[in-house]
Amino acid sequence: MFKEYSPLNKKIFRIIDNNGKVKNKKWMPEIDNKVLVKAYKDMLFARTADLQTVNYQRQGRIFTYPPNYGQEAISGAVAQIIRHDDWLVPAFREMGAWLAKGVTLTEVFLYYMGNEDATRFKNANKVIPFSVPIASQLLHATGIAYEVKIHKKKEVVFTFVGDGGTSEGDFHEAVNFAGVWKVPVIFIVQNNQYGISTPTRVQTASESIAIKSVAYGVKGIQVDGNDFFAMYAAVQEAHKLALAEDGPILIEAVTYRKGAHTTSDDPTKYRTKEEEERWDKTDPMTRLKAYLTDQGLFDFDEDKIIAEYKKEVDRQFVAAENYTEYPIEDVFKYQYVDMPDDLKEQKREYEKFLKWKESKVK
Amino acid sequence: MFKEYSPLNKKIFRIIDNNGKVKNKKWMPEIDNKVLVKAYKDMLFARTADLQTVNYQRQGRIFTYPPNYGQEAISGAVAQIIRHDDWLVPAFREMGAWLAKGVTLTEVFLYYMGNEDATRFKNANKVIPFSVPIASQLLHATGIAYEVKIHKKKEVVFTFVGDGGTSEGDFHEAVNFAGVWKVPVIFIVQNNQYGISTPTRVQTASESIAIKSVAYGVKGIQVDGNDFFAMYAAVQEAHKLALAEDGPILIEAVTYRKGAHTTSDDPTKYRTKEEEERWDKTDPMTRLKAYLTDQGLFDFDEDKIIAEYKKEVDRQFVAAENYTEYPIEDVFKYQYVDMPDDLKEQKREYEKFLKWKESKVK
Amino acid sequence: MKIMNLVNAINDALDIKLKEDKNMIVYGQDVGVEGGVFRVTEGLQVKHGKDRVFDAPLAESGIAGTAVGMAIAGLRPVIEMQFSGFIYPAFNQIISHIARMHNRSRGRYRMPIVVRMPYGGGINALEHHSESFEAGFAHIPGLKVVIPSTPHDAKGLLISAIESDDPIIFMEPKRIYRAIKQEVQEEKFAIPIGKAAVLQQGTDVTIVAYGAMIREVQKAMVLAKQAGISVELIDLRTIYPIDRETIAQSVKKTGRIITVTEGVRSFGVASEITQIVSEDAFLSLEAPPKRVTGFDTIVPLPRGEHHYMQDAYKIFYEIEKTVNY
Amino acid sequence: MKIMNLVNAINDALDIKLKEDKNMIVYGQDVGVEGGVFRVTEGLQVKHGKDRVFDAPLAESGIAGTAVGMAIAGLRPVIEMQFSGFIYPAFNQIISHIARMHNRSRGRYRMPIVVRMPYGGGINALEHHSESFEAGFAHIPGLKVVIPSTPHDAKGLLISAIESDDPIIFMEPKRIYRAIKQEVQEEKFAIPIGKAAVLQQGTDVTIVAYGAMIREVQKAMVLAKQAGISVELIDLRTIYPIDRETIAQSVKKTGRIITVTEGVRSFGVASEITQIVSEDAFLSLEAPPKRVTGFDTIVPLPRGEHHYMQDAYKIFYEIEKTVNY
Ligand SMILES: Cc1ncc(C[n+]2csc(CCOP(=O)(O)OP(=O)(O)O)c2C)c(N)n1
Ligand SMILES: Cc1ncc(C[n+]2csc(CCOP(=O)(O)OP(=O)(O)O)c2C)c(N)n1
Ligand SMILES: [Mg+2]
Ligand SMILES: [Mg+2]
Repeated sequence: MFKEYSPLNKKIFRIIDNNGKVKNKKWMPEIDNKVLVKAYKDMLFARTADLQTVNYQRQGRIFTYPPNYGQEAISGAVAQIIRHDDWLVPAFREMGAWLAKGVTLTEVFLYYMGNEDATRFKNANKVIPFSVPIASQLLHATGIAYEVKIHKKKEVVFTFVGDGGTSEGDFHEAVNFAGVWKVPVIFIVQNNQYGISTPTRVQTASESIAIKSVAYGVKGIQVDGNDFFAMYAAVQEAHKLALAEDGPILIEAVTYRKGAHTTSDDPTKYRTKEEEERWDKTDPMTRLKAYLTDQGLFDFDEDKIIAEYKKEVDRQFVAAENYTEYPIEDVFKYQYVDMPDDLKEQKREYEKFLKWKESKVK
Repeated sequence: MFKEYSPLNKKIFRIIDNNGKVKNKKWMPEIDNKVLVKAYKDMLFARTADLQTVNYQRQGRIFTYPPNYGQEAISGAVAQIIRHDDWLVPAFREMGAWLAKGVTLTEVFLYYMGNEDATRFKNANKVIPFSVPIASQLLHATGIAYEVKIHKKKEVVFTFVGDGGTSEGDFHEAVNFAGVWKVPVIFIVQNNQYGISTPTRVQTASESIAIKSVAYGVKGIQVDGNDFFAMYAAVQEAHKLALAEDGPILIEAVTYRKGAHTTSDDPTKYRTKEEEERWDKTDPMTRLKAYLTDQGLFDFDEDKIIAEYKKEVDRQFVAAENYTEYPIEDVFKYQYVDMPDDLKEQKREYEKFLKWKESKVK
Repeated sequence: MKIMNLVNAINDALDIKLKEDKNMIVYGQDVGVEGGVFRVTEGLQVKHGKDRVFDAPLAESGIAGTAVGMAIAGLRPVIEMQFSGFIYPAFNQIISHIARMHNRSRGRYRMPIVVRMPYGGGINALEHHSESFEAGFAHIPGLKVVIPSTPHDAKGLLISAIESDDPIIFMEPKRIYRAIKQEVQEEKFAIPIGKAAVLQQGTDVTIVAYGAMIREVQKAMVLAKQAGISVELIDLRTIYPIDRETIAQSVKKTGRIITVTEGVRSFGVASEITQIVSEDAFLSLEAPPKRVTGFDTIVPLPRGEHHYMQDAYKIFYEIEKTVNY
Repeated sequence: MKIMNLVNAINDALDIKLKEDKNMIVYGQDVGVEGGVFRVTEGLQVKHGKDRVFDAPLAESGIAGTAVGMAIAGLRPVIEMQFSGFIYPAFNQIISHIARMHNRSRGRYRMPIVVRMPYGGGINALEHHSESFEAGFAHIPGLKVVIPSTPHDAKGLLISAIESDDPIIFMEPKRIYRAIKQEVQEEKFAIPIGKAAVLQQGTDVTIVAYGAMIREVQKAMVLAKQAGISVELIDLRTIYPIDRETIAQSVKKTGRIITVTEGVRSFGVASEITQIVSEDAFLSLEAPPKRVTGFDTIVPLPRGEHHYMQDAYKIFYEIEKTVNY
C-alpha cells in the first residue's frame, strides 16, 4: 500500500466514493460487520457529542470549543484500531480517538469548562493531555516511541496534528527524530484545509503534506480522510508496520472542517458557501451510511439512537457541571512534586487574605 | 538541470571526476579561461588563509576557529557568481563567499579575536554578520528575499547551512516560508558529513538532503560539492532561476570537512584515517588543478603565489592584531539606537569604578 | 476625537503608520483576511494590500526570523503573535537576533521590529492563553517592552514603537481590549517610550502597575479612599527601560510602594521595582516594598483563575498592610 | 575520596546514576562518541550502551520535546544543551511542557528531566557561548534551577537533580569546569535542592553569589579582610526555589547585602534577592541591598568581555560602598 500509494505517485488513497460505492476493491479492508456498525455508531456518538457541545457553548455553559464536525472518519478509524496498550498523544480535534482510549465526555466537558482535573484522564490508559501549542506534542509522541523501542514493548504511538501544524519547526523535528530513531509512531495530519482562517496553500507550497515524509525517510501516504474504509485500511497497515519495527509512518488525512475553527470563529469571513457545499458531498458519515445501507447493515433507527446518545451526552455534561468546585489547593498542588516552601507560604498568605476579605466584604 | 537531476532521481550532479576529467559534457558550464584561473586562485587564497588561520590559532593569536579546508569549491563557485547587488547571509564556514562580497580577512581575523567591530563588514555590500545559532540565519535570508520580491528588485539571496543544521526547526520554517512566498533565495547546504562529531545519518533518515526540497515544493539538487564545475553550473542555474522569479532553490553540496570542526575539536575521536583518505581523493583543489593542467591553463608558479598570499594573509592578520583596543563605549553603544538612561548610568558607574580601581591597584 | 476601545486604537495606529510609511508591513497568523483573532488588524489588508498585510504560515520562529531579514533589507515589520503564550517557539530569533543584530553589526543593521501580542489573563481562556511573561522579555538586553493600559496610550505608544529603531515587545492587555472606551485623537500622536505616567497623585503609598492591572488598582483606590488612604498611582507604560526617576520621586514622597502585576511572583517586575527603589530612595522607605502578583504557578484554567488574578481586594489588602507597617 | 574537577564530578554523578537506575538516559548533541564538547559525558556511552547514552540530531526543541515523551513513558532523561546560549530553540518545550505536564495531568505524568548545560562567560568564546539566563528560567513556574560552584557540590546537586521528580535546569559554570579541583567522595551522596550554603561567616555584609562568581567573591574577600571588613558569603546553589531563610538570617545579622551574578543586571537574580530581603528583613537593613552584575548588555566578545565580567575589584568596590553607607 505504501509503495503503490507513495506520495511521489501523487495518488490519494481512496476506497469508497461519495455515494459509498467501493471503487478500489484491491485495498478494501476486511472488517467484520459488527465492527463496521460499531464504528458507525461510535462516529455517530462522537458527532452527536460534538454538535451538542457547540450548543452548550452557545448556551454559555462552556468556554471556547473546537468542533470536530466533518472529520469523524479519521478518529473513527483510529478508534477501531488503537489498542489498550497503544499510546495516544492528542492535539485537540480528534474526539473519537479520545473516547476510544477511555477518555470520558465528562472529562472533555470539564476541560472546556476550565478545570485541569479533566486532563488527568484517570480511567484512560496511555493518553496524555490535550496539547494547545500547535505541533509541540508530536515530539512527545516520538519520545514515548523511543521508550517503547528500547524497552522492546509491543506498543504503537498515535499522534495528531493539523495542516497548519506542519509549518511549525516541531513538526519537522518530531518526524525527523522519529525517522532517525526508527520508532513506532504514527503521525496523523488532519488536513482540514484551514488553520483558523489560513488555507493550506499559505502553509506550504509542497504538493501534498504526505510528500513531506520523503524529507524524513519515513513512509507516507495521502488518504481521503472522509473515507472511513481508506482511513481504516491505512491506519491498520501503519499499525502493523509500526509493530513490525517498520515505522514511523506519516498519514495525511484529507478532510474538511465543516464547522468553525472554534466556537469563537466565524468561517464566513474567509470561505465561501460553494466551497462548503462542495465538501458537504464528501461527508464521512453520509458515505459510510450509504455503504451500510447498500450492504443491508443499516438496520437501526438512527434517530432513536441519536436521541439516546443525546441523553448520554447530557448526562455526562451535567456531571461535568456538577463537578466539585476548584479548591484553592489545586492551584498549587501539582506545580511541583516537591513543593517549594515559598510556594506553600504563598498559599497560606492567600488563605489569610481570603479570611480578611470575608470579614471586609460582608 | 533541476529536472534531470531532481533529487527524486537519486543522481548526484557531477561534471569532473577525481582526476579532473570531464565526464558530463552536457552540463559542463562555459567559463571563460580567465575566470577559471581566477576562481582557482581565489580558492587558493581562501585555502591559504584558512590554513594560516589554524596556525595562528595554534600560536594562541586568535580564539577558536572553524576551518573551511576541503570545502573550498562551494564558496569558490558562489564567489564567481554572486554579484554586488546579491545578498549573502552567512553561517560560519564559507570564507570564499565572504571574500567575494568584500569582507576582508582582517575582519575575519578580528572576529575570531573577539571584536564585534569585525562584523560591521563596512566595505562589503549586502552581507550580514556570521550567525552562530545553527540554521537561524536561514530565516533572515527568506525575510530579505521577501523584501527583494515585493520591491521587485533584481537581487538574489544566498545563504548557507551545514548538514547538521537541516535538523533544526528553523531550516524547515525558512525553506517552507520561502516556498510559500516564492522568493529569490538559494539555500546552500554544505553537507560535509558531520556536525561536530555527529555523522549525517544521525541527523536524518532521508535519502539525501536535496530531497527535502520536495517537502517545500521548491527546486532541489544534490551536487558534488568538491567539483567546482558542478557547483558553478548549479549555482549559475539557480541564480538564473531566482532572478526569473522561479526560486527558491535548495542545493545540497556534498563535501567533506577535511579539518577539525573547530580548532578545539579532535576528529580522531569520531572518524577513521581510512575515511579521511578516501575523501582526500576528492579534494576540490586537486581536481580543479588537474583540469587546469590538462587544459594548459595551469601556467603559474603555485608556490610563488602561495608565498605571496601568505604575505598578504599575514599583513591582514597583523592589521587585525593592531586593531585599536576595545573602548568601554563599545560595550554599550550599539545595544540600542536610543540608549536607555539606565544603561548610560551603568556606563558612568563603571567608569567611576575604573577610576577608583586605578587608585587602588597602583 | 473619536470613541475608541483598545482594539480600535491599535488598528488606528497601524493604519496611520501603514499609510505614512511604505516600508512598514504587518504579518502574522490570520492577520490578513480574518483581521486577527481579536480583529485588531481588521480591514488593513484591504486598505494596504496583500504584500504589506498578510497571513503567515503557522510558525512563530519563522515569523520572527523572517522579520529580522526584512528589517535588514529596510522594511519595518510589525508582527503579531496570536497569543503571548505562543511566542516561545520564536524565543531564539528574538533573543539571539532581534535583540542583537544591531549590536552584532555594530549599528549597521537596525531592528525596527514591533512584536505585538495579546497577553494576560481574565478572559476565561484555555491553557497558554493567559500568560504574562513581560519580566522575561525585560531581562533580555536589546529589547524594549511596552504595555499600554488605555486606548489613548495604546495608540500613542504603538506609534512610538513603530517609529522606534529599536525592537519593541508590545504587549496588549487582551482582558481590556474592548472593556475600556475613551475619546482618542484621530490624528497621529506619539507617547514616548520609557516614560511612566502618574495617573493619580497621592501621599501615603505609591502603587506601580500597568496594563489591565491599572483598572484593578483604581478599584482598590476606591476602597483605600474610604479608608482614608491616599494612593499615588503610576502607570509604568514601559517595562524596560523603567522610568526610575518617576518612581523614585514618588517614593521619596510617599515612603511606601507596592507593585501590582499579573505575572508570576518570583523574578518578576515587582522585584525589579523593589531593587530600583532600594537603590534610588532607600532612606525614604518607611515600609518594605511589596508586591501583589500572580503566584509562582501556572495560570490556572478558568475555574481556578480568579484565585491567581489580582483584584481590588487583594490590592487593598496589601495597601492596608503597607500603610500600617 | 578522589581529586575531581567539575567535569569529573558531573561525569561521576551521571555514571553512578546510570548504573543505579536503568530508566535514566543521557542524550544531546555530541554527548555519545565524542563525550560532549567539554568531555563531561566521556566514556558513558561505552559503559552504558548506545540506547542510553547517545547523540541527538542538531535540534534543541527536538531534544527537549522528546524528553517530555520519554519522561511520560517512564524514563528519566538527562539532556544536554551544548551551551546555554543554544537552549532557546527549546524554550517552548521547556516552558509549555517540561514545566507544565505535571500540573496539566494533575500529577499523572511527572517530568523527572534534568536539562544540563554549560553557562557563563570568561572563556574567550564566540557570541552566544557566554550567556547567564538563570533569572529567566527561575521566573518559569514548574522548574527548579540549580547551579553548583564546586566539584563536590556539582556531584551532590546533580545526584539530587537526577533523583528529583521535578524538572531541573542544571547550569554548569563552564569557566571553572577544570579550574577548581577538590577531593570528592567517590560514593553517591546528595545535596538537597533549595538549600543555600554559608561558605563563610561574617558580620559586616552578606554576599550572595553562585557558580563561577563564588571564586571572584572569595578573591574580593581577601581585599575586604585587608580593609577590616568581615564578609558573610552565601552560595545560593539553587536559584529557584531560593533559600529565603538562610539569606534573611544572615541579613538580620549583617544588615547589609550584595548579590553578585554574571547575568544581565535588570530583572536579574539580584533584584529577586533584594525583594526577598525587603520582605523578610526590612527592619534590619542598614544600607540598600546592592547588586554586582553584568550590564544591561549582550556579553561582549572576548576583547570587551572583561568590562562586563565581575571580578574581585568590582565586588570589593561595592562592598566598601555598602559598608560605608
Ligand atoms: C504555537 C501555537 N501558535 C498559535 C496557536 C493558535 N492556534 C490555535 S489553533 C490554530 C490553527 C491550527 O491549525 P491546524 O494545525 O490546521 O489545526 P486545525 O485547527 O485546523 O485542526 C492556531 C494558529 C497555537 N495554539 N499554538
Ligand atoms: C542552535 C545551536 N545549537 C548548537 C550549536 C553548537 N554547534 C556549533 S557548530 C555545530 C555543528 C554544526 O554542524 P553542521 O550544521 O553540519 O555544520 P558544520 O559545522 O559541519 O559546517 C554545533 C552543534 C550552535 N552553534 N547552535
Ligand atoms: Mg487545519
Ligand atoms: Mg556539517
